[in-house]
Amino acid sequence: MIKLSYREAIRQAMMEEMERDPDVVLIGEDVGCYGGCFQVTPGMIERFGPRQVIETPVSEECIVGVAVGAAMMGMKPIVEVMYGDFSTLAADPLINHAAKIRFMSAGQQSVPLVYRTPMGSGTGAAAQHTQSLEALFTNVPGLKIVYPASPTDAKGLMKSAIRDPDPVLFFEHKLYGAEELVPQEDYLIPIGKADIKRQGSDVTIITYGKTVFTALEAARVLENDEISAEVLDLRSLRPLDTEAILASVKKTGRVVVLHEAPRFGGFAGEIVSTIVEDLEAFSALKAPVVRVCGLDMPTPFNKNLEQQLPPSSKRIIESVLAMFRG
Amino acid sequence: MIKLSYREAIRQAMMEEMERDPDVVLIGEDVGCYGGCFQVTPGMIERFGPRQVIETPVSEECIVGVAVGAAMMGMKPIVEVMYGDFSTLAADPLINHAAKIRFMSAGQQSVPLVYRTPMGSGTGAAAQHTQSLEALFTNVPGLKIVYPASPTDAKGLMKSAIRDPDPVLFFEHKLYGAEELVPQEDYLIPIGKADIKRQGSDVTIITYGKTVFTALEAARVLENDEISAEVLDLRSLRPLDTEAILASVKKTGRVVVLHEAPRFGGFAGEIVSTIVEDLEAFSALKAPVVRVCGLDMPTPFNKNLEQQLPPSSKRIIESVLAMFRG
Amino acid sequence: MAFEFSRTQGREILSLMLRSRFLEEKVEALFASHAMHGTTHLAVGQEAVHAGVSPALDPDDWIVTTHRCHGHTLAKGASEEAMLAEFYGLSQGLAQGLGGSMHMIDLEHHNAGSSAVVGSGVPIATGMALQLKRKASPNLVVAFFGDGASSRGAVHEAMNMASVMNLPVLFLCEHNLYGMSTCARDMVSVESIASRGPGYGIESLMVDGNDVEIVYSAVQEAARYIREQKRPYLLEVRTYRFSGHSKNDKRTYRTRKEEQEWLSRDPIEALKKKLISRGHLIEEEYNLMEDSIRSRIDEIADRLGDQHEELDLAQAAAYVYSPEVAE
Amino acid sequence: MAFEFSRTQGREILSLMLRSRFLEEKVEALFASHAMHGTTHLAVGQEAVHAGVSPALDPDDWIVTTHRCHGHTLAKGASEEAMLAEFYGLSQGLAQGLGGSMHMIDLEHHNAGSSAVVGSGVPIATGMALQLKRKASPNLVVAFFGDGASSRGAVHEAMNMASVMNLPVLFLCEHNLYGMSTCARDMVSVESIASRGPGYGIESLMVDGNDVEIVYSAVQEAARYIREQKRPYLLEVRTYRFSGHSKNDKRTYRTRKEEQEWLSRDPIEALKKKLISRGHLIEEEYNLMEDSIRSRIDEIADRLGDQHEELDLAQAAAYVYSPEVAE
Ligand SMILES: Cc1ncc(C[n+]2csc(CCOP(=O)(O)OP(=O)(O)O)c2C)c(N)n1
Ligand SMILES: Cc1ncc(C[n+]2csc(CCOP(=O)(O)OP(=O)(O)O)c2C)c(N)n1
Ligand SMILES: [Mg+2]
Ligand SMILES: [Mg+2]
Repeated sequence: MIKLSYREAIRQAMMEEMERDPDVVLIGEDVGCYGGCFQVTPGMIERFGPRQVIETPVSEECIVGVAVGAAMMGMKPIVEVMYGDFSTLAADPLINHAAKIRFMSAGQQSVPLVYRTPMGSGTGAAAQHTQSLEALFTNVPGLKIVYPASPTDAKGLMKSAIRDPDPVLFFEHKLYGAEELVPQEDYLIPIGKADIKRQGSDVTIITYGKTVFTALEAARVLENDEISAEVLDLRSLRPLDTEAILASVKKTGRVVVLHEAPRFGGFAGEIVSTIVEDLEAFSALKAPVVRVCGLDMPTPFNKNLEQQLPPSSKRIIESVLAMFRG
Repeated sequence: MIKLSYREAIRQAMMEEMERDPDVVLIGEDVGCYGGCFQVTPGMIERFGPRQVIETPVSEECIVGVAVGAAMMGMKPIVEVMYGDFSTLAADPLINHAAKIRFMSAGQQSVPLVYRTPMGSGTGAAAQHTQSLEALFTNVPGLKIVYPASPTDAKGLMKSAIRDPDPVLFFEHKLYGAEELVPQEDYLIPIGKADIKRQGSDVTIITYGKTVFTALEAARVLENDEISAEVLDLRSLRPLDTEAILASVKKTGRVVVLHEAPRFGGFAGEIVSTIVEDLEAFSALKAPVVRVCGLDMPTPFNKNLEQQLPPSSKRIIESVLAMFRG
Repeated sequence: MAFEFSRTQGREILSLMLRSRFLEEKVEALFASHAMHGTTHLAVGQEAVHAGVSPALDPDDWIVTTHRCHGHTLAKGASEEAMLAEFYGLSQGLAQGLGGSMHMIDLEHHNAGSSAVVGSGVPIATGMALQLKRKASPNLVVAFFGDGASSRGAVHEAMNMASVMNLPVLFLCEHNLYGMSTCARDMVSVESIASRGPGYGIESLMVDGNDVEIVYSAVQEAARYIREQKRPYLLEVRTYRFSGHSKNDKRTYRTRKEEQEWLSRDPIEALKKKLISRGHLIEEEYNLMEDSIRSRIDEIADRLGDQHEELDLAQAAAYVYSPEVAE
Repeated sequence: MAFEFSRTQGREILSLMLRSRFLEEKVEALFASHAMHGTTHLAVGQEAVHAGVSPALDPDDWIVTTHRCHGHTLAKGASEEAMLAEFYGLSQGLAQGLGGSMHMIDLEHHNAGSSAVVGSGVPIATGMALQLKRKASPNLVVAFFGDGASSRGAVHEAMNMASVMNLPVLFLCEHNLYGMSTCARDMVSVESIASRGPGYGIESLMVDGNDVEIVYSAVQEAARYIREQKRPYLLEVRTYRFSGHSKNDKRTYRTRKEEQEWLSRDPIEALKKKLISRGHLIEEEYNLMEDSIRSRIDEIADRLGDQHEELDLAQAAAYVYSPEVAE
């Protein structure tokens, strides 16, 4: 084991895979000597040179389109887009092309690309640089979507994403400095498998990305109230680990679904539906499922306001306590 | 009352509003002498001329960006985009700009645009021209979203959308020829109000857009089984008429949520969550809520395959019957 | 001295143009009689582009086409059989019936398929060229796009990127005067799209797209330049679609007079005349050629029209994702 | 004969440039000391563009700026007070603290705000121009964008559209050699972005962006052309940002030597020298000017730094949608 930050874990995964396979190529804006907007890629161009680390103009739509075409020809591109907000610009190549080319060609073509981009607020970067836009893509068949929280998961999922023959969206949170002990050997975290980040028996908090840490914080506090909270980190949004969700719900009978994206129309709806459509899980529910999500508004620049948008451990705790009171 | 097709109702609404206010302007590709891709706009350029009917190059991103800028200056643009699938290209001006400009300017600017585009399959146009992409936008605060099913609703909602000071996405289904008697006088259907298209007492089918007709068909068949189905047409997705949903659910205790978009990650999740989060509605449920949605795959060109994708009345009926057996 | 086809080549190209013309006319009839469903974009009148581009390439060069992809697909090597099966939605079609008229793909002949999102195929072609370059391949990729597509930002992004990255792409602008109902004169801010080349540092040329020998030799030149200079190239070919934009187009946006003028410049007629005047063909041979192509296409269409081999839902669903591979 | 400012004008413009410089230096210090949060993009070194563009316009002409918007916002008329309040996130800021450093808006002075999505402001500016044209307004809209932004497809789409629609837009490319860490030489496929003008049928010009008189007169000319010809115009101004791209940029992508060369062409120093040589200014006056501007900015920053008037959540939430209006 070795201590790695979230950004280092992602970098290491990319570098190991690029070492293993010269067709694994990093493509993006300022990924060279600048080291990427969030400093995930320093040292990579020095190590792999411009054939494997390709800097591009500010052309998000084209960069992703280029990655689609290159992937069809055998490259395994990893595209970095600086902010998840600019996924709006990559929506056409991802949704209308990457997701559909295998299908439209009846399996003759595949698009093994990885689309990396960070989501979320907390940086004071205001409305156009802080969104959690995973719902742009979660309804699109043909895409796989992962969103690791920990360095360990980030490394293992990045390797799986790179080796996956289909397009994988790899969303990152912005706690790039968060550290953890990470296995040193080559390992994969399978796409589509959730992880219980904390065992518990009274309530399940289901989440992914940065709010995994918020959930863990809430769980620690709830312990004082003698409530044992399980934290289920989905890690993958598509495919979703329905089995793990249902198992935990059946065990605890109480559920909080948590994410930073705004509540209305967010991915939480899918998780809630998965639960309540299952007769056994539905019957096991001791209280209505609760969503704790980002507020339904764009991100304000003002720091105090910005901080009130994402779900806090306080809001989680209150929701859980209300279930027990309810 | 006068018999109007869906396309005529939309056209009439636009024309009446353009007559009333010369700042209401239609913008889009081939909306002039060609009459628009789905023949919604014939005659409009002849009537209003090129100052109020503006034909553009094939530049979806820019067209919508232009509409945003024009709207900030007092125009009330109605943008037509030929296929909802190309909303991927309009995602940046809609999500990062139209939806946020009022907020980012602290209310100093507003963006009163209407974005019109048709969604859905059934045309044999294959994977890139048949999607139901409303989930691209339903998680975005700052947007309003409507999706009328009937000519009457289409006309009234179009007028409300045009008069609304905020950006409204107006999704259309492709049964443009479907006719109905429509009031001749000037009337508005408020954004955010659902409509019971059929009263019922045993089960509520909640839907919007083309599948309203599928739901009505299913309801008629269920009558033979002595099951009284209520069909709730949401008409607006954002804001959602939570009150109407909860009232109907409390009355019937059984719910099918229906849409053509693929099930996984679709807007149905929001509706399901709205229901099960409400303690009263949750307690009123006599069976788990069921989603009946499009299959989780891109649209095949082959006609027989294409027809199997959207939810059929048969699938609705089976789901309802299972609830009663269950 | 203007380029001239050899006797054999000229006759082959003429035959290819006729195959494209008659295939599309057949498809038009089958749509009209509802034997086929969906929509279709015919390129009748643009055969000199179809037959002038792919045959001038190395067979291992790639193409990426558009919604108007039939002629290009045929010219790159696909059989009428496989194409018609795709039109019918049959499982022996080019994409087993999943793609249809707008999504013809034929990897065997290095046709990477098309995007029906106007302009979006251009970055994809550019990406293919990037991988070819990385692999030190001598081959190139042709990115077809129309005058309408030239207004899409993605095309600009791709030209800029191909230029700064020195990618082997032939940007082939098939300028047929119209994007759907709108005239390029009103929608494209410059007389010739090729004239944008210098703004990208890309070598460019505009040629008559109704003279197949001119197209063919321009493509050969462009391909040679791309291979030698390891740089992209922008070639604009001027042509005209005799057909409407798609099924049911009444063509109210243009005059019958304009159509007549262009009909008098029919690229097939033009090549036929040249070959006859050169003594490479006689009228009787031409008539035989027409008859045999027509009847072969009729035969295939009739035969396939009676077939019903289609994918079932489970088979189609299996193509959404790659099959699980054991580690 | 080269354009020269009058005595008064020259001193005003110099003062404006100093205000921009010192405001940004103050902001940099406040970020460094964590008195401000978020990120910021300074344009120190580009003051000849700020002061050369908006003052050359009619006050009712509009601007749409970028993530690097401070200088433009000040030059169009906003007060340091309102800007600093926005930097601090206070409710008396230009956008009541909701926008911050990248989203300065000032409708009173016809500054329509900025998009921080690089390039996306350009279509918006184009749309504003469309409505101005419809209203037969004599005014125009300036769409600022950078060398980096020139690679965005949206910019291409907007130039094409503005050209075919004859819209009163001044496309103002503020070319500072770099987009973040990447040099325009490597990312932009042509030496001068203005040279793309002919490809859009748009009149265009490239000028030295470090000489404020040159910028000013070029903008005046461009604006006159736009008003008279009712056509767009593309003006490229060449400059250099002395500052890093944003907070914490170590500028490893360029040499100190290059920076030194550009520092020797400081636009403020240049104007100062000219004014002194013309007898329009003496060194002592200049020093006084510096001092008074610095101390005024310090005073405002100190005062606002102690303030805590901020919107509360409900107030912010009320801006997501328009208030319900009674029918
Ligand atoms: C992005 C996008 N916008 C609009 C359409 C609808 N559409 C299909 S073909 C076409 C015209 C394209 O014109 P051009 O590029 O000149 O090709 P042509 O049809 O003339 O071959 C349009 C607008 C589309 N398919 N994709
Ligand atoms: C669409 C988009 N891509 C990337 C970014 C990140 N980004 C911010 S500024 C910048 C460079 C822009 O360069 P340029 O247009 O030359 O403006 P400058 O910063 O030099 O003023 C980039 C890439 C962004 N904000 N928007
Ligand atoms: Mg065309
Ligand atoms: Mg720059």
